[in-house]
Amino acid sequence: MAIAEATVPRESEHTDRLNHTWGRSRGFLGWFSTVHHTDIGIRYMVTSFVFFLLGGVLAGLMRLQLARPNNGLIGPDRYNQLFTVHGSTMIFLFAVPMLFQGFGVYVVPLMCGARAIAFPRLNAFSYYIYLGGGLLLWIGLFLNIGADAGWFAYIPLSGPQFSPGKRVDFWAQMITFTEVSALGSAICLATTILRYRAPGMTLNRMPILLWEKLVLSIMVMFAMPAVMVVSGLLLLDRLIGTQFFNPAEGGDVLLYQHLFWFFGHPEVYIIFLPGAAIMSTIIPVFWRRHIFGYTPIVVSVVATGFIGFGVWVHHMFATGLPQLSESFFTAASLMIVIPTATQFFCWLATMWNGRLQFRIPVLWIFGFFFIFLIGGLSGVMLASVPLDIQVHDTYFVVAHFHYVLIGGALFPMFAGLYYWMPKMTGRMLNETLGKWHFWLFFIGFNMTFFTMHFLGLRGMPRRVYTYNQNMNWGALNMMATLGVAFMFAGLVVFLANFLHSREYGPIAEHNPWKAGSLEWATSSPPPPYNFPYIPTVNGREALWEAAPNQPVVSGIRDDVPEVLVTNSLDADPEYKEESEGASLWPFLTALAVSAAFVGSIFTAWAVPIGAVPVIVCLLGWLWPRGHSPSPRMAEKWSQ
Amino acid sequence: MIALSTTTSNLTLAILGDPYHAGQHAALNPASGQAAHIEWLYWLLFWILAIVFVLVMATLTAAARKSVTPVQEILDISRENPGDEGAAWAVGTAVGVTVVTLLVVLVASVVTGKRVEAVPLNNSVTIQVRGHQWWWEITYPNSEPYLTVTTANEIHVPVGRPIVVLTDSGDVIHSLWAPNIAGKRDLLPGIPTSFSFQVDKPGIYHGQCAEFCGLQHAQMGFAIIAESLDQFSAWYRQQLKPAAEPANEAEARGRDVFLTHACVMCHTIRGTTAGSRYGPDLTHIASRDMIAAETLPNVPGALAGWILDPQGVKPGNHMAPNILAPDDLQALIAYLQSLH
Amino acid sequence: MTKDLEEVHAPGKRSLALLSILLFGASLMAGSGRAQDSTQQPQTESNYQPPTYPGQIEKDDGEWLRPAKDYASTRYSSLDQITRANAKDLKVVATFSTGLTKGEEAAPLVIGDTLYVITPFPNKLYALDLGKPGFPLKWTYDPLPTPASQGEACCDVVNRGGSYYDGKIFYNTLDDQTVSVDAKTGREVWKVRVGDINRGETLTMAPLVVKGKVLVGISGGEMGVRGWLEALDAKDGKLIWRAYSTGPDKDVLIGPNFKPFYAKDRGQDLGVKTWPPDAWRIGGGSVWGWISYDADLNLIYYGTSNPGPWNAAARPGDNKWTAGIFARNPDTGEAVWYYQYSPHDTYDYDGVNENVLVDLKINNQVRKVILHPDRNGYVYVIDRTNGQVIEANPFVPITTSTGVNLQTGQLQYVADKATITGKVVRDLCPTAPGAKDWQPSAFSPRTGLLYIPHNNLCMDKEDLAVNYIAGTPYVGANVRMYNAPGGYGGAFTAWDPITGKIVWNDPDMFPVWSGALATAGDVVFYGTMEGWFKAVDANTGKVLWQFKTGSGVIGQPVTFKAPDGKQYVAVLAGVGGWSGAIVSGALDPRDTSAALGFAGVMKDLPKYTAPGGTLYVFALP
Amino acid sequence: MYSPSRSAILVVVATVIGMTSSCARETRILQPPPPGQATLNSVQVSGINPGAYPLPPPPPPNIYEESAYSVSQGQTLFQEYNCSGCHANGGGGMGPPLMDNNWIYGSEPQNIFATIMEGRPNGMPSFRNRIPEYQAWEIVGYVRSLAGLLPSDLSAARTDEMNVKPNPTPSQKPVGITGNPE
Repeated sequence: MAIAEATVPRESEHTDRLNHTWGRSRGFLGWFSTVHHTDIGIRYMVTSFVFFLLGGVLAGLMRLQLARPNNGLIGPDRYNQLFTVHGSTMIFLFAVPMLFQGFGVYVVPLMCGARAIAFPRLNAFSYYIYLGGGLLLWIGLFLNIGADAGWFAYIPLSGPQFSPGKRVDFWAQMITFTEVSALGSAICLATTILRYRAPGMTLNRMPILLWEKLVLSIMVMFAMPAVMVVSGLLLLDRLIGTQFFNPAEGGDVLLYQHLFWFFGHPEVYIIFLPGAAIMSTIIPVFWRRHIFGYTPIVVSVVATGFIGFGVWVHHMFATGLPQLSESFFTAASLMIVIPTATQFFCWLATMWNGRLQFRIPVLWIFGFFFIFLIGGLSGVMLASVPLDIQVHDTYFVVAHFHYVLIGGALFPMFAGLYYWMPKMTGRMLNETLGKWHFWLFFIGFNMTFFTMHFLGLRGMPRRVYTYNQNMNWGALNMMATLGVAFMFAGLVVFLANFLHSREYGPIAEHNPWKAGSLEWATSSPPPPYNFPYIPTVNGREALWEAAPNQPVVSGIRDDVPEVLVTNSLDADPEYKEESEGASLWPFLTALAVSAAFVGSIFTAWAVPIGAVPVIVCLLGWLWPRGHSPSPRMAEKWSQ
Repeated sequence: MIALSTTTSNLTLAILGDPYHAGQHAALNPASGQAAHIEWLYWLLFWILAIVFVLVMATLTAAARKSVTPVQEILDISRENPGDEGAAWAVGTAVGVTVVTLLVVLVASVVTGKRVEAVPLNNSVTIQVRGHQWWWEITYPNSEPYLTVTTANEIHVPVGRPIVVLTDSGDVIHSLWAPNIAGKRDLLPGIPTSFSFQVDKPGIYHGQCAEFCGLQHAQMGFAIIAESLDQFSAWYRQQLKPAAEPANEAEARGRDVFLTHACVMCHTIRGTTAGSRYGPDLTHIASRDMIAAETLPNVPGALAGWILDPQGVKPGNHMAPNILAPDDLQALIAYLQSLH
Repeated sequence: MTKDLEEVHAPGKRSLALLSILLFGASLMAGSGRAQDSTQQPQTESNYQPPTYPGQIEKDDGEWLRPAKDYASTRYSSLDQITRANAKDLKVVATFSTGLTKGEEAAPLVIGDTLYVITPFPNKLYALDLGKPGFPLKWTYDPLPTPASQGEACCDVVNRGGSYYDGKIFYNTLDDQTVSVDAKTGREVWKVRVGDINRGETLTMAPLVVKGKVLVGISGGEMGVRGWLEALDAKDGKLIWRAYSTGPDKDVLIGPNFKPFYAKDRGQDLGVKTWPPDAWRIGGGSVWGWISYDADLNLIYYGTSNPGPWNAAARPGDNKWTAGIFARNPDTGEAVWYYQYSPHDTYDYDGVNENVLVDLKINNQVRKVILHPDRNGYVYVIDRTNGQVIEANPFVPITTSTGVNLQTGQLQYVADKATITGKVVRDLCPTAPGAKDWQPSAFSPRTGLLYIPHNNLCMDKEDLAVNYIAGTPYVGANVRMYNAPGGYGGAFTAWDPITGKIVWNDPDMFPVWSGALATAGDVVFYGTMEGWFKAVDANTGKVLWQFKTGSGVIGQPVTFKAPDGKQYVAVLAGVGGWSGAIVSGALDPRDTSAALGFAGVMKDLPKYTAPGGTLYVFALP
Repeated sequence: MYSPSRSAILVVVATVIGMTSSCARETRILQPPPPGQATLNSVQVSGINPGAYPLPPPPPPNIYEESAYSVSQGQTLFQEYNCSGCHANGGGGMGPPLMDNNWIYGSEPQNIFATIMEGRPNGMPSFRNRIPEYQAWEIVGYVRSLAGLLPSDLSAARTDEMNVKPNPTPSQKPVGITGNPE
């Protein structure tokens, strides 16, 4: 049977009105006032990708410095800023914004078959706040105010006595920015997933990607407050001399680590789960069958969300905690392997019984399996206390988490980019260049990071700006540095491919991969209203299981931006509500908030004074406006 | 298993063009029971995980080859999914096997943990290590206070005797790590902890700070010098003595230089009026192999370079550059070299 | 008088003492429960009956030859013209300004018709003619000490007075010189340098002349000195013997005759073995306090100061022979017995306070004892023949120790009050200046009471990494002090040495930093840091008369009979010293660690007094 | 539609704004320049100017008091070299307080440098040859920050030691012998 074609928009007065209703105004202001999730989503992706490249440049510089023993290229002061900003950028400015927010904000409403994301203005606000945080950190770096206490900025090194100046304050405030942003997005996504799903998309028909985004959003809501608290307390200690972390006055240096890793470890899964989500989405498409083990996978994802909060102490084994608690956290850390393994097996089973059609994303899927597996297995080693205290804080760990994060997030990200780029740009990417991109990056990556396992076992600690000749680390380091060249070459190829195809690539059909989820049920790129008619769903892969004349929802007004709100369990239509339209207020509010945050680094007065414009902006944002009344209940469905 | 594993590790490293040689500073080259237990655990896990990796990769390749279809236009989706029952069994079994494997790992890990901590503490030697930016203050506390020894960066231990290490930090968090001897232990300000080990093979084992601690984290090294009980006692007795009196003209002048320049503001030489603890205790500096936290050899040339331009060698460290007349410098070095 | 004092005095002394104890208990309920069971409370005594004094008091010719009046250091004068009845009529008869703004801690000396005033740095000696009205100035002697020495004195540049012997006045200058001045002419007889300011050594104590030997002790326990006491020949200042407080036995003059009462003080070279290698060379144990002399036993008694540095982690061990008391033979200097009040002293408790030699009937048996109110909070009653501790009772609230074990003589420290490097340990009572610092107490044989001017403070202390740089302080601690429960900073207390209880207690908002004077008229004199010079009833503590001097009183009051046969009372006013440094040194109390932690609790002192040294002489009209 | 050039503009603008605010505060002078001849007599210690026309005080040569790192180094050295032994944490003790506005020998950096290097007659030791010049300048910076003579963002809000000072120390105007309030 053919993939449902029912809802592809056709030019009509209806679509004209929708265009007029949902379309954004052009020009500079229009750019700042749009709140549409496809725009915001793409902005997240582009911005975070730029940060990814910048962070990569820093990594390259570090590798150059480490290529030879006693290398004098970069001094310790600069080097400390390099790896701190590199780590912070990759975690806070790239991984989460790209995979959780970027893909989430762009894809989720489309997959739900919704016309908009929930709370679109909050969503836009989150983006600008995130941008503000990123600029703060990077302008800081250029002004020699680059954070230099490591991406987890352990106290007391990051405290007022041992980190003079404003460097750490910039870092801590950047945390505040990005966490505010992530929380905002989490609320938007969770609400969208729970209330905006197309009729018929009951919970057990929900695409796994939506499940993962839902779990993610909830994890974000629990994890981020911890790190906001810890960066807040750090700022208070540094700026107004509170004693939270002063060991002399009874403050506790380990409290900081507990709080930080209570966020820090879930963060790892917040970065990995979107990767898994992309896997579960793409594998069925290219193996031309339904995913195997929908339920086990969903259960695993939820389990990961819970267990992820119970393992943070394995980052602190070397602090000398009681053996019993160490064993407990070893057990927990091992337990979290099970759900991940389950997903692996389900994917393998899907492949085993599928019919593979080899396209570029498949390469990245294989790369993901290879690399993430190695990272996961070395992670099992790190869960074991005796091994951990040997390799903790060495290049073995550096190798491990690059295998996990690049394997678990970056490779799926590229798979996802190659997969959704046609939807976003309306053009296909070049497959030959794609292959070059993959192989250069894959080989370079393993050259660089596999050798680091050996360096770690041979006693090379992380965060050293140089090392002595007689340690025999030279050859391995040189090899690692060479690998970086390959990775850069790969990225250059990708950029060329992207920029070229964006203009001259072959036009993409609305559903080039014949995929099953709803984002493919509209044109590429989607119109500002996403769907001329809200689709309905009768299976997990909506388009694969759509009836020949799959009904659509009618009665949604096209003269006001209306969205259909369905209930959380069965996605039965409950009522229609008017979505917030384009507005400049989110941008202005973000500006005001950023000003207050940045100002507070220099004087406590910035908080009360800075609060005034924030309040003004919020008033402008929330000021009630007249709405054209619309019937609360959805009308009958038209066949 | 160990033998086999070592050969393979040699292999892997040979491939990497960096042959594993004896005495290499490495976690997999243990010189103590503790490190040996951990090495055993490492190889156990290494092989288990290697097998897992091979199995998964094999399945993946097989699945890919089995399922690949050269057809150009994209296939449609069939409603029924053949072979899912078998898959269900396979996945179920695989998960089961995973759980069992993890249990094995957990047990092995906990057992090893116990073995690592089970150091007999009778007639042990207690050593207090206090971390500073960026050097190690080493004290051998004693119930008889006049038998207390204080030194820096080079930890002498008797072979075959249990060593109890008390850790503490004077400023930020450091981490004490000599991979051949034992796992690392963080030195936390305000939170004293302790751990123990026992060195079996005599030798000099390099160690390094493993927790980022600021500008000179990279060159905050130390050495564990394991020697026979006699050698150790001899060293200990020597360390108890106050500094040697100058034996000749130059050394006497060197001491005057020391006591009338910035040296006296930071360093202790017992037996003289120099009693500052901001820097390492130099009472027996000549008895150490290295200086500047195991960064430079303890030879006149390096010593001179270090005294004149420490910031050139280790930017940001707390040793101040000194402007000394050449003959003053010569005398000072002569004096320092005489402090055995 | 000011409002605050009214309030402090209002509830009446005994009840207030009780009240303070209750308050303290309450505060401990609020505070850590552990501190509670380990807190020592002074007892009070309701109806006290003065016993008859079994001992002998040196015959009194109305002069004042040495700081403590007599060798037994009683500070008791048998002059009795000023009585409880007429004390209220006391009037100023003469004043004399020293023109200095530093702490005036010295006791004026009176020999014949001359009154001698010894000032803080620059340590001038003034002779006033008691024969003429207004006591005009006879002559001035200026030893010209080097100004640099001011930088080596830990706690203001004070001088605690001199001694008269054989027609000469002997006293010390801050820059380590001992001088002998002809009492008649003011001509310098000899002048010897006994120490080196470049090693942090200074002289602030009042020498005592015993059998033609001038006994001089060094100051600088906060500067890393190695403490000693030495005997100079009164004739020419030649060194006769020097006894160190740390180091090998031969330096400490410990020989075959050394018989300490307690086992913990016996052993070979304990002055070395109770220290880390060579730490004893800079280990403090200075001798800046008082010396007493018992002619019958031919023994001198003196205390040694705190071990250095304050950071105890730098000096594990008992740190012999610091913070204890030595009994020595004045002829040879050899030690006869020693007792350590505060082994491994972590709170700067010293041991230098006065040793009042009295005979007491204890368990129906008269014993030759030493009354010693120590900085660690206990009044020790020690058998001065052999060094046995007979009693040790707390006279202030104590949290750092739970008492003294009379079998072993060991002070029972509280484990969780032990100080730690890099950690603030809270609620340490008494403080570094102690329950009672240098300010000497007086004993009246008529009432049998010991009159103790003292502090009522607690502190938080953090030990710091410490560097010995010769000539600079060697302390290594952050301290902040605050008033102990009761809310007042100090008190003047009458103490029954036999029952070991407080008879009456006269609180003051500041530490009572002046010496005490007891007279046969049953009138007791002392001064407050606010500047009130008081005469109180020896039995009840009732204030009979008080006079507001120009500055806080931290000096030692004396009484004497002038050629005109009248009884006079003289005292030097002039705030300063450790407690008064905030005024004399114009310190900034926003830093509560200023003046080794004293500034914080004294932050109000500048509101009550200004510096300026003046001698006041009072008499009945 | 989306235009990356815009965010590029944002970056540039913000960077320019940032650049205009000098960041000497963040520079960390690890390798000290060779010791200059400290021009000790270049600032007067007396407040009287014959002819009644005071010379303008020379510019402070103290690059170290523009850098938060150097001020914090000065703070460490102030402890380690026992300055705190006499001057406590600025409140004074054996030595005069440094956090108040009373400067006996002048508040100019050169005055304080001279005080450290040459000592003062009434008890201040001379640290010449003992303290390297650049460290003395760092201490000068810290001492001046104690009295609020430096921008507050140069000095740490607290140390990792006992909290003995109200934070932040209120800034003060010096009326020392050199008299001219800054």
